[in-house]
Amino acid sequence: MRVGVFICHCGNNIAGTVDVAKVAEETRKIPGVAYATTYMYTCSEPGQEEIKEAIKREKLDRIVVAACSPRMHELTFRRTIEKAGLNRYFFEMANIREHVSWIGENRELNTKKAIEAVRMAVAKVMQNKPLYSSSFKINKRVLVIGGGVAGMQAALDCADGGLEVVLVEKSPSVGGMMARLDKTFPTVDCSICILGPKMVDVAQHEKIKLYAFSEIEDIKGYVGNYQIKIKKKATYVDWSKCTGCGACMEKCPSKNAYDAFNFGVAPTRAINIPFPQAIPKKAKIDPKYCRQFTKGKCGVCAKICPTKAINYEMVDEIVTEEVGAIIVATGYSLIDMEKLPEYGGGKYPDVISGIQYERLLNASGPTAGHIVRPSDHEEPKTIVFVSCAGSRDKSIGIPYCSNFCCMYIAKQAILTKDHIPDSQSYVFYMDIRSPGKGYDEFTRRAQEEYGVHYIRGRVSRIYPKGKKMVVRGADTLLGTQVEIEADLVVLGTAVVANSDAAHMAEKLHISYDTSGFYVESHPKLRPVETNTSGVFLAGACQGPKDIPASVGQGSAAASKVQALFSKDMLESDPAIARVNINTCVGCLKCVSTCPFQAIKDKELKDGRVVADVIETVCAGCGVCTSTCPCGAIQLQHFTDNQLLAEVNALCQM
Amino acid sequence: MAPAGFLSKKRMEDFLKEIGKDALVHVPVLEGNVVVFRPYGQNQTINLERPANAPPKAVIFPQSDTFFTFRFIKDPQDPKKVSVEINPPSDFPEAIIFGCRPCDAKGFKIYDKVYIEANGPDPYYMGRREKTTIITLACPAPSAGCFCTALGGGPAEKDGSDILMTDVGEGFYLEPVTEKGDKLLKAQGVAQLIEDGAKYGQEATKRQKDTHDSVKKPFESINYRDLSRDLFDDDRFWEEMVSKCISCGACTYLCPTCYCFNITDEKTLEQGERLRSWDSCMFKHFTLEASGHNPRPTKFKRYKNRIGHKFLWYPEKYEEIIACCGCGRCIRYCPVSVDISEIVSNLRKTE
Amino acid sequence: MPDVALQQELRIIGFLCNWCSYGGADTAGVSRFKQPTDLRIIRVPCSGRVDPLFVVKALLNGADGVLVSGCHPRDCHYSDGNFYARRRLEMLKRLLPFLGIDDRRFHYTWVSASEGARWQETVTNFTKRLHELGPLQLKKEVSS
Amino acid sequence: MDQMKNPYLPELATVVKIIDETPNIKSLQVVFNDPEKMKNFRFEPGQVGQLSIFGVGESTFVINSPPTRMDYLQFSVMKAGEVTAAIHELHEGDVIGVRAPLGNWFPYNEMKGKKILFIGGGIGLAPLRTLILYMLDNRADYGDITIIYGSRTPPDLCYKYDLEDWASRKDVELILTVDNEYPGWDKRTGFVPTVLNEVAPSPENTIAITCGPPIMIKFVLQNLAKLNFNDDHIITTLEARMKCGIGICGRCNIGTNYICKDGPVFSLAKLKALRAEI
Amino acid sequence: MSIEALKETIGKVLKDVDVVIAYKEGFDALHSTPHFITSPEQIDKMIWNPLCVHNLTTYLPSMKNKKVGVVVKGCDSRTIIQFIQEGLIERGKVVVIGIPCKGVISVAKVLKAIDHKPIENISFSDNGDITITSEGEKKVLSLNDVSPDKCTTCQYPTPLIYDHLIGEEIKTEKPAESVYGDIREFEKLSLEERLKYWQGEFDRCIRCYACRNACPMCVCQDSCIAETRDPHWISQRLNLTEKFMFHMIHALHLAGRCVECGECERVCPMGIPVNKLKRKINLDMKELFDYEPGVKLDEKPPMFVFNVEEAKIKEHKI
Repeated sequence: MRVGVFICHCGNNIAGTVDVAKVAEETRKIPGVAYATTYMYTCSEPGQEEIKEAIKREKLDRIVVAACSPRMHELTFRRTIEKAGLNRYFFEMANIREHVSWIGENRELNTKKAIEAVRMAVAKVMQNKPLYSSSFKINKRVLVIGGGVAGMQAALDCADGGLEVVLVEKSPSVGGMMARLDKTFPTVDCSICILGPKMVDVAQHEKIKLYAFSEIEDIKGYVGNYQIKIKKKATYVDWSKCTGCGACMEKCPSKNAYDAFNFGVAPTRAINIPFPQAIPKKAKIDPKYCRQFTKGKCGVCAKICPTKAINYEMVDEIVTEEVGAIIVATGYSLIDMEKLPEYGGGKYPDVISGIQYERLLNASGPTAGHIVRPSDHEEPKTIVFVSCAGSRDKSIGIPYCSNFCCMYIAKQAILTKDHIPDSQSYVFYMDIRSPGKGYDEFTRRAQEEYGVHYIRGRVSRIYPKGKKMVVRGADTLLGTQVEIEADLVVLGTAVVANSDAAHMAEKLHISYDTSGFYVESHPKLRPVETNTSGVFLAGACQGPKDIPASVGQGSAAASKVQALFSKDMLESDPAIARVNINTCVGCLKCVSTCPFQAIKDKELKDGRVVADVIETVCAGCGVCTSTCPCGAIQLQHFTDNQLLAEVNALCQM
Repeated sequence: MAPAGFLSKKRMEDFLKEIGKDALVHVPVLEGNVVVFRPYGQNQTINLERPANAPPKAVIFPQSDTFFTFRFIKDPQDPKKVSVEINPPSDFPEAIIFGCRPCDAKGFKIYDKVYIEANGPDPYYMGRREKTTIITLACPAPSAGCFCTALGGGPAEKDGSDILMTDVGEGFYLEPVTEKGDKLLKAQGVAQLIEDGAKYGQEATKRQKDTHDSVKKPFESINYRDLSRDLFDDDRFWEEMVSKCISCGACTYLCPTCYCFNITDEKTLEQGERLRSWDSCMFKHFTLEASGHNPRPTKFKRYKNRIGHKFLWYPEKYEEIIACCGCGRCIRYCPVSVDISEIVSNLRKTE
Repeated sequence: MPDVALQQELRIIGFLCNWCSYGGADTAGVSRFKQPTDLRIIRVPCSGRVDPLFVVKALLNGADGVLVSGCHPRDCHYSDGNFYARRRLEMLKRLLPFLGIDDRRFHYTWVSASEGARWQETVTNFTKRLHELGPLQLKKEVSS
Repeated sequence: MDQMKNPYLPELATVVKIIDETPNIKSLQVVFNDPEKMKNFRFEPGQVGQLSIFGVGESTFVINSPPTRMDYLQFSVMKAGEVTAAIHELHEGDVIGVRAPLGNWFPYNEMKGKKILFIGGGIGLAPLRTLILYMLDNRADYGDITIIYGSRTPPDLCYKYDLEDWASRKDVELILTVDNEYPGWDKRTGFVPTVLNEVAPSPENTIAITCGPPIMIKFVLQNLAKLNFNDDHIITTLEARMKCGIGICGRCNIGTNYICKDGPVFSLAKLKALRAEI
Repeated sequence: MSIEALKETIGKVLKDVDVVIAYKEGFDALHSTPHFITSPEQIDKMIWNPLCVHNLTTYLPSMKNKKVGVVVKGCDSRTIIQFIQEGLIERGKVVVIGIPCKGVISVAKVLKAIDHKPIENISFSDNGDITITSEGEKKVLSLNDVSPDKCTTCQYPTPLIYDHLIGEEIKTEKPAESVYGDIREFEKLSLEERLKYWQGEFDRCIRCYACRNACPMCVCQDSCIAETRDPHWISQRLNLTEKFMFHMIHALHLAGRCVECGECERVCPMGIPVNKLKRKINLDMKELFDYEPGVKLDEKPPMFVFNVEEAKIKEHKI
């Protein structure tokens, strides 16, 4: 065995606090290390060339690079040695930058630590076995979860590229948050007017299969071959018959149903079509309010329905779809206003959220575009907008900025002036965040052209006074307390992850941050990938985003899927569990602990039962290996012997 | 050879201290409920009442023994060139086994044939054997499962011992058996502790005989030719005899005559050693080949080999000596009480 | 941070899951969060890969302390691996003192890839604790 | 301790050449580091050696170069377990340990004047090779030499350099076979025992020597019996897990005989007397 | 119970199975030995008395290709339940003949009580007296005094699972808290004392693997990592480190699975308290997960399952 070791200076990053020459010198003393050298930037093109040269010149058969984190460059160097004819798994990295040079100040101790890190890597690499990927067919269908603007964009881009798309939307219509908006900033064009055609495209695209009012029940499989269980929730209306005529909605006697689409700004009927432009435009019954369900009798809609589409007996249905990649575009939610008691959120009807106000502004909304106070339906004249309602507030666990509130508040203030010319809007803000194209100009217009009064400062309290709401806050620019008696208060409520985001992440095997937003592979360089291959992110499920960013990510995720699907076969990661059938005793404890159901029992010719790994399902966690008492199932590249070699390299010195 | 001597029990500790001056003395010590051989030292309860749970064979044939250590030597000019330096042990310590039983001592005689006589001396075995003196205690009483007399031995068998002690009440009657034993008794410091044994001879003989007569005999005597080869090669016989065997190595590891071993290497990055360690023919992997093939895949085949080895092949090769000393440990300590004497008894030709 | 550099370094072995804790240690590095130098890190895919026997092996063979760190519960890259790890390692933690090994020499915890500061704190405190306990020397005692 | 008499101490030797025989078989040519040892080394065809990879362990291989060619000792190693895998990682110039010669050998003197039939399969040609080369180096002493050799596929044939030579010689009849049709293969196909039947050599004044996988040996022995070969005239070599190599450690015995010491060469008559399960 | 009833049941069961495993007399008066009954004429040789110490279920996993009847005591029956929890036997292929048990003897304790003298005869009376004839003299012992520890705190004298129950059910009178009394007592020692204790005990180990092979729950048997090179957890060196490591492997692989039949400890020829570590883990399993091996059919061993929220596991702070 001839191990070659390359110790990287990383400019001054490593060499600054580690004596790399000493590391090379000590490493060279290890039997089995045939070659050890240092290099300024090993990851550079000439650095990689040097490795390739040395492999040939010194007849090296194992390579160790001591440099940065393997999470950074392991793949780079694996490719390098593969080009030089070695199996890519004959490689180990010793992390002497992030784990040594950057965190320790004592050069001597750092050098010692680096020497030992290399020693461990050498010990491990000597145990490494060549591993070979096997390839498997890709199912070139894609699942898009979420029919908001990001999801729709992703679905359309994929479909236009010729891929079959399964689009799953949990609410009865696609459109998401954008469908609820009146206008968009900074252009102030009609939101549904630009979204509507996309929604229609989604509905009509021959490559897109839409499951509205459906949820992801279960995800099994792996990149290239997922089995998705989708729950089609009962609508109690046979959508194959429903024409969306709306007759049922008109006649429905239950008139106090909660209107989720309008965020409860006004009630709706127990049977309803969420909004006029809904796609699909189909009715559904809310059994919580429907008298047929609550009282056991009514049946008005069934009688009235011209196509006899009503079916009170309908139950949830599970369907299975098979896809090769998943785009997650599950969007966001808004903080529950009750969590903002100082603003009277949820307590005073005339303190509403921005999205509710959006519905009031909207011509197809419950007030037909007339701005009225929820309490008495009078037109407000003094309107106060409060930005950062919840956002940037560590005390309630939302340390981040919700990204687009400043902009929509400016927009809403402008629209308010359009709707009610004699009104006066005030905006309490902490900073105005308007870094997008044309954004800052827009906020200035609100102030300069529309006379919106911007007050820099936090609102400390909102309380009722007669018919008015008193907004008390600080004006930090003037250094004074301000109190405004408002007719209506609009809160720029914080964007939060969906309440089921964590649950969804667990189904997808992707990570989420402390706020529940999904974690991308790399914050700069891999913004729409996740650490689970085959699963991509688009839109606000990854973090608060405005429309153009969400659309951009939808397209980006789609292009990632296209790239993934450009090949017919995918290479599997060979660093998966493997069973030694000679020593497996068939106790099948691994089967019970495998988080991926990737292990089955198999009967051999001689009648013995052993464990059998489904290569493509195994994700390589190694739980089986630490479960197996007889060491028969070994996670390749992290076998007991490989880890023991590292332990021994440290303990046997 | 010096005449028999007498060691008073009161002087036993002095005796052990004296002989321990030049050698490591291994004595049977009571620990909890078991008797084990330990180097003689402080705070020990020496127990001579019953045979030790494990025989003292590890004194001469350690359970793991270093054949040699090795070190990789790198060529300072060319790091690709690595040579190896091999270092076998240069010497073995003087040792004395005190208070083992005649069957234990006889075990070494069975070893000697293989490890010294037949194959050229095994340097590790012989190195220790030559430097070990065996002071045996004639069995004061048989233990459960003992059957030494059926195999031609006996609780006062001298063959294998250097000195035979017989408990005669207030002390031990000491008979030198070999030159080595004789020398030990004549050594100045020791000789001072030994009295004339003449007057205890009769008592010793009586006690020896009493014990001899009380040892159970599952069969009168045995010769390897007496065993039925047909039965031996009949799978059903083994199935009936050893279905209950759980394939552990207690019988072989406690056996004074079992001598099979394994050789394994251990190393760190820089150095290592080649070890000899006890192995057991009862283990499946004993004969398991790298290819997965195993000539003795079942416990029946393995047990058959064990009996074959002790009662057929060893005697066929070595002067008809049965490679079993009848100490009974494999019976006594078998987790499921497999009885080797019963099996051999059943294997005898019925005429 | 205590100046442990003044003392003889101890042998501390850390098993870190690739996705969270190894990343957390990287993050600490990227952030230049200074740490004592005693720890040596072994990268494993998941804390669920860590057989408690590795900990025992390390302690018996000369390690003065062992640290295992994985993703926070519910946040496992492999969804359930750390749930198994938690049970196994808790079992081990309770067993060690029964054998006469101070369980403070073994610590398991959860550090995510973003928690560089938490990692720094973990390493610093664990190293400090071990320096208070001193060398274990089980190997010497046990192999005598 | 006197090292000369210690049978467990390996002699250091250097790998001078490595030949890739088949995808999973390599041959090593080794030379003792001590030139005196090399000069004085004697062995008989069929004897084996234990190769040591220090820190990994030892494994037994037949010396498949003949005693008539003493520039090096050649061993062929199929990758199966830990030691063989380590041997496959060796480079030319690496130092290993050798304990040799061990075991018995082919009774080549008693074969003089007789016709010799070699029947080999796969790496089983290794022990036959040493005897074949020995006989070719003493060609006048022996009658007709026939070699039936087969493997799974053509790439699995060992010693292609020898096969080429033997095929070109007039004083050797070489019959090659592979299990199934294979692109570019124009010689026989079929299993070795079947080919043996097809060739149907006469038992007259002939010694048959066979080595190969156990299943092949089993059927070759059956077929030789059908061809009326006498058990005394059938010779095979056996394999087993070996450790000590000197008949002590207890694992490779067939009754009283230890394959490492009393073998590996056995006549069929002897094996039957030992009640070996073949 | 009457031996005749047992024999009659075994006779019936034998018609249905390939073999019934029971007990017969062993090589001396103090030992019984497992009796593999394959034909009716072998039934007569069988015995039932407090010498029947073995946990016969240990053979079951290796006899999967046969239908087997097996005689079990209360303690042994837990093994059957544990086998079923872990899917190691097919219930349909095992016929369990349960016997309520008032306790068995510990050979080691009896020998100690009679000073390791040879035994000629032993007899048992219903009141728990044992009469031993040794060197011509009779000595009467009480079963309670010479029972293994597991009997003195036995919670399950009546088998928890059986197809046939021979004799009347017995209810335990022993307090549940007593089961781990010795473990709690041991935990009062200092760390140093504990380490010294284990060093002393493990030092006697000869790695014969009797404990492992007698253990019904040691599923690996011939594949045990104590002997393999891949994985290479321990060497064949016979030093204390390796002995210690072997016993840790044994204990950790039995974590939450040990049914406390005590076979490991009974069979150890060197008198090592092998069961103690596993019982300590069991105590923890009980505290952490309210789990007791081999008691309920519908449970799963705690190391192979988890709760997302573990009520009893608190995060450790440094």
